[in-house]
Amino acid sequence: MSPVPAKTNTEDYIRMYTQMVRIRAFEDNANQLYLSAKMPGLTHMYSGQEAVAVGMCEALEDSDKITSTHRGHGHCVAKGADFQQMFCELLGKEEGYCRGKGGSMHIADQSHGNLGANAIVGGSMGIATGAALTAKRLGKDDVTVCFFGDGATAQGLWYEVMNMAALWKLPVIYACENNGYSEYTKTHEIAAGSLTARAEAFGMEAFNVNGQDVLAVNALTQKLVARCRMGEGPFFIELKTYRYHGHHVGDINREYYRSKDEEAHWKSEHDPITNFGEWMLSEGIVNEDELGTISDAVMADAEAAVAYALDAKYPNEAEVDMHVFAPNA
Amino acid sequence: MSPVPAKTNTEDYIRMYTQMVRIRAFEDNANQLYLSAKMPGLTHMYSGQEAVAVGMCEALEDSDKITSTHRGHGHCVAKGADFQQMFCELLGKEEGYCRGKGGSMHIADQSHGNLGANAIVGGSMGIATGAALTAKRLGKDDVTVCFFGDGATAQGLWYEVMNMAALWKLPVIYACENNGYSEYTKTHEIAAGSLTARAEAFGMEAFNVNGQDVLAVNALTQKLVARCRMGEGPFFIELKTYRYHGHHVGDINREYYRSKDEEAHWKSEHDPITNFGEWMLSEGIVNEDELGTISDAVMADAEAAVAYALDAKYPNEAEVDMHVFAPNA
Amino acid sequence: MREITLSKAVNEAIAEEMRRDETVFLLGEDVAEAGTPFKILSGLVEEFGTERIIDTPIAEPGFMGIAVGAAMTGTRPIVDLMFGDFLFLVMDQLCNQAAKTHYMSGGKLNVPLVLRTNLGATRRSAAQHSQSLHALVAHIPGLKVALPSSAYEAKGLLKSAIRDNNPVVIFEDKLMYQDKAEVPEEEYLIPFGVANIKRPGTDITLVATSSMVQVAEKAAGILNSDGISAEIIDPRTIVPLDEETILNSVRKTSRAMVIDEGHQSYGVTAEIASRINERAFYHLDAPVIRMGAMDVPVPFSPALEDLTVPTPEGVAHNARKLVRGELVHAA
Amino acid sequence: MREITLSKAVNEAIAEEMRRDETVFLLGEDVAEAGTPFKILSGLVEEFGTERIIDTPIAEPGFMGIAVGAAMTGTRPIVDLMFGDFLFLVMDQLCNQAAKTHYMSGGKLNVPLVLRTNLGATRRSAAQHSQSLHALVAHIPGLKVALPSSAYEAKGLLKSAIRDNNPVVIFEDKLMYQDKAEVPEEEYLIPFGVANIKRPGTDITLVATSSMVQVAEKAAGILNSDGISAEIIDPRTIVPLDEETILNSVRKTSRAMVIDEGHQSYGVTAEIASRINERAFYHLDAPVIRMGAMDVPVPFSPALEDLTVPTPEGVAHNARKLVRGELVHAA
Ligand SMILES: Cc1ncc(C[n+]2csc(CCOP(=O)(O)OP(=O)(O)O)c2C)c(N)n1
Ligand SMILES: Cc1ncc(C[n+]2csc(CCOP(=O)(O)OP(=O)(O)O)c2C)c(N)n1
Ligand SMILES: [Mg+2]
Ligand SMILES: [Mg+2]
Repeated sequence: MSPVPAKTNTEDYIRMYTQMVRIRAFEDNANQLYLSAKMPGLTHMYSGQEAVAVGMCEALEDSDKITSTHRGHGHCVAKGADFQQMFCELLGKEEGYCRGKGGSMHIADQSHGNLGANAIVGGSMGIATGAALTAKRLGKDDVTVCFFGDGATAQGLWYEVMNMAALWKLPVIYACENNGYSEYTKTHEIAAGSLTARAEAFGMEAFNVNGQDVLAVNALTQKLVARCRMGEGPFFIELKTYRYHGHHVGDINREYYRSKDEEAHWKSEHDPITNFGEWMLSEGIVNEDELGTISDAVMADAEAAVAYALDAKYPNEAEVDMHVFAPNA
Repeated sequence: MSPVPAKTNTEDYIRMYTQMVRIRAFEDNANQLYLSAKMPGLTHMYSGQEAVAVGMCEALEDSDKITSTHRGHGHCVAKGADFQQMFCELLGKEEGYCRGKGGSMHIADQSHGNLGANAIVGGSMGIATGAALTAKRLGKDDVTVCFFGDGATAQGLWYEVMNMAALWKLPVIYACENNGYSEYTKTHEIAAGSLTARAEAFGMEAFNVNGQDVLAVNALTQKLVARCRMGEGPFFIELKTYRYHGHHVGDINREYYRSKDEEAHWKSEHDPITNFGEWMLSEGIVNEDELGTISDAVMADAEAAVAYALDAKYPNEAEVDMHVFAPNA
Repeated sequence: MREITLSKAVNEAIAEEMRRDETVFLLGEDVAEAGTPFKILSGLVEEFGTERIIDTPIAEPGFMGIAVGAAMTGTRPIVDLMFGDFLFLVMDQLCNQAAKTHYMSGGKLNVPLVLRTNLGATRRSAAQHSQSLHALVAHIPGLKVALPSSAYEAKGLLKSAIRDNNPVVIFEDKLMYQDKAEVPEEEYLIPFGVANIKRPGTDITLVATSSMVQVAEKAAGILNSDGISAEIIDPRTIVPLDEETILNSVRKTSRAMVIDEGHQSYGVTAEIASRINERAFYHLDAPVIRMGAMDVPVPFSPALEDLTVPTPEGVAHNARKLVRGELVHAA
Repeated sequence: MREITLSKAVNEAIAEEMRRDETVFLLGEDVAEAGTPFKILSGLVEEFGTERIIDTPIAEPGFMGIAVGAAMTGTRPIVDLMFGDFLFLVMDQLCNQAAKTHYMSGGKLNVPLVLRTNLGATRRSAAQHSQSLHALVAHIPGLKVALPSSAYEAKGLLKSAIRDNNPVVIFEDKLMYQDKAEVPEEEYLIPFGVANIKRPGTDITLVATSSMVQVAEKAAGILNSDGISAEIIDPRTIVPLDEETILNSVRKTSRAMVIDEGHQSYGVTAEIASRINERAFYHLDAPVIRMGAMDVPVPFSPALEDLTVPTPEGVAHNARKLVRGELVHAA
């Protein structure tokens, strides 16, 4: 693993570990809900990419903002959301973060600064940049992290907002989770040249980091967040990572675009949770029992939340035309 | 001036010179039509940028394609259009290139491969790239030149199509005429970083050339066109140039964004026609009389075309709902 | 006759036209090996190769623009837009460029392209993957708009669209991809601007588009058991719109409803209802009633989503009122 | 009362709201020193500085998206979109994001932004700078749509728009920027959803929007000399739409026309006509007649362009027929 970061202590490590385990557990449960036909629609699993969301969000305060994607559960958990409201949302229940109106692809948690998942690939790049503009204009300290995938880099919107962010020195970090695929297509088939060079061409500093190494991600993000707060933003980070599941839960037979060997290799060699756990063990930060306790607690938490959400009530029919317009004072 | 290009002979020089003079004459007449309230609407003058359109289009065949912009008269003339149909179009007359339906901002001349001016800044970047895709798919030799301004580089569409052009190795040359301004704003205020770097980030070769030097423009374009025909495209060229008039004919009081000194400097030091004429004189390619004859002939041609267009008839009222849909065989 | 799915019908239409005309090609996201997320295009890349079945990056405005340029220069692109909701991303290239080029060039440039996309809610896909946005493109002169209501129409209309010399937007109902219908083995085309009398009847005219044709058919079944005979007209293309077939029906039945899955306000139902009112006013015994989707973003929760689209029961309910001379809307 | 131009009214509305509320700011192309190509915003950057009057690059989707994010996080952006035709470029950010965020978040996130743009042909600006595209945004739930018909409305509606907690699209008629009207010195707001009875009358109701209010007024003048008394209703906002004022008028006059500068087909006239037909059918003596712009891309040539939009004479002609009980459209 990478050198010890600035914000260094056992509590932080354990929290990062726990948050990664929480994401994995959330996704495993969501997948089960899908497989058992208890979840409406489809969903996109974040499993495998946990170190990205956690490494970055742990470098943020609650008042900092993030924007997320269709593959957004990880960002949501990492930014502080609780399981119960998340599962309720995934099941379309009234107690969900969005009263069941958004679902997996629109989950938002403004109480922790998560401005929402987005079902338009690249659709939140403007939103993130606008949030950063608010911070600058109102003289706030907030930094915004804009998460998106390698596939999203093909959207022209990114270049438009990078240009403005660079011209206006906005406190925004564009974080490209390069998991090697957009849907069923490999990145190199849809991305010419270099992603970091694209950001650099706008006069932005750009970084590459191993997205499976939570400490490396966290260290870099801490540095860049601090620099953003000093007015040195924007920045771009490309994080190399991997998604374990199919593009969405229904993408089962995928050998035509991705080999089982490749998947097995990433899981056995580059799992962000296993590797970080082993590092903590080897550094004597935790012992096996403690790791087991964390996992058990998280699993129990997830199961309880799922059970709660399954029993929770759907929104009232009268809600259907509520919230089209916000009331005026 | 730059070293003598591959396609080198007196005839070529004289044609390039003549074409530049023709553009200048066209614009001077169009401006007069506006000032004397004989032209409907507004128009954007190309004067000052002649070496770009001529240098590039002289490296193309009739079957090669171009796409143009709101500032499109220069491209249209350079690609081979005649004055009469152009002036008729500017005046909304039936004999115009588009039967008066397009006007200055939509003038097209498909007989010479001009796919049209465009009133959406950046709007033709996809069209140019698609024309190049046709050439590649149908195994044709054609190259497409996509003209646009520095301001247009802010449009996300460009990055989307550069990416595809680079991935698919399309025979297209993106030609950015950097005249220092988009409307009333200086380029550095709206463009972060470097334009050539933006193209290079997509794995494309990018070039800078003096857009006031017709021979330099022509030499580079010839080289790149030849390479495109061999499947080595796409390419990007940034051409530094200057527009003499306001953003459009009505933009008269413009000292708040651009000084008279600056304008005078470009006109006296960097005029593409004067400088090329002087070079031809100094090289003994032409004499003063010959240059005068060229100018006189062009002026006469322009005046005759204007007179013709002023007298020409408007389209019939029945045309108003013709050409909404193309007929099916 | 053999029955095939709508998905297969689309696949056949494209394959036949690509065999027939070398200049036809298709581009979009994950259309080649993956054959689209809906697996509609499976097998095409094997037959036609990656030069004609082209996987694009996720850049809808970009590949839409490329299609416009390709169409202007002698080829016939079919653009695959994965969800109808992404129309918002391609509107400039579609509406400012493709739709206007023929007119702006005084008839000299053509843009023969097809934009294939979809519509339809109740798939639990939430507000950005469930819209039925055909009204937007129908409002723009220069675009033709086709709304197939079954596999049969999907094939016949798509083949006509590919041969049309203009930009055509064709919306498939994504809920119908696995629905089967009788589709002849022999080649056939369905011309644009010719409505289909899906079911003859005498008491009320139900003009229904796309997904709503099935809803209207179910409603007609319900009404039938009430002794009410409903005639169902499927316009098949809303631009051009076959007014005559609709008006002839209304002149006969004296009552009409228009049912469409787009949002009701400022949508397709308004135009069709207005044309009926304008041209058959004195034949009408009651106001023309419109049923579109609710004017709300499509909610994710199944408990809410199903409330937003017209149902057979709802259609039958209003039709019954109309026929009985009761007001549907408070006057 | 003093008279000021529509341009000045817009300028005042923005200045007043920016003084009142620190969170209001404006962004767009050439809005600062240049004050827009129409010179509408002159003076604002001098008062409020470049931090609040922000010049953007030519990147409409980008700055629209930035405005959405800025609105979600506690500020009130006014987006200046130079021409209404560029709406096609911002549709995704406007319709998939801004319009749906409040609903999709279950009411937790707000997007209080104003998109200021324009409409109107006959400026010899051709097909990409002359469109009136308000029908498109009116079709999307979550967006409010205002259509000021004079300097008075422009100021009052814009001020309401800026204070509204939702995304509002306001279309100014670009032909009207130099037109003067009485505008009070004192502050006033015009609420949304309240139509204005621009001219009372008894024989026929002319519902006219934006640029067409002046056309309707001239038509009413012509009709007056024929002894026909026309009532003109200006809805002022089409979302929300003040149905009651329109219906009350129609119930009184028994005849109605709807006039709007958007393309007629699948446009605004269809919705308003449909609502009248649905709710006032039994009061109508004749079909509701619609007059929109022709369904053609706007031609450049003056000889053609002027034919594409409704004129006072055309409106008067149809109104006369209606009142006399003659058919406007062949039946
Ligand atoms: C504008 C738009 N185009 C296409 C899609 C369909 N789609 C959903 S996810 C996806 C792939 C995204 O790839 P990437 O950005 O790499 O994210 P990942 O799924 O790998 O996390 C596509 C094409 C969409 N939702 N939005
Ligand atoms: C999409 C779009 N946005 C804005 C405009 C208004 N506009 C017309 S020309 C122009 C400036 C273009 O600058 P540049 O690309 O540098 O070309 P130049 O005028 O310098 O030739 C602008 C903003 C437009 N026509 N289209
Ligand atoms: Mg990816
Ligand atoms: Mg420029």
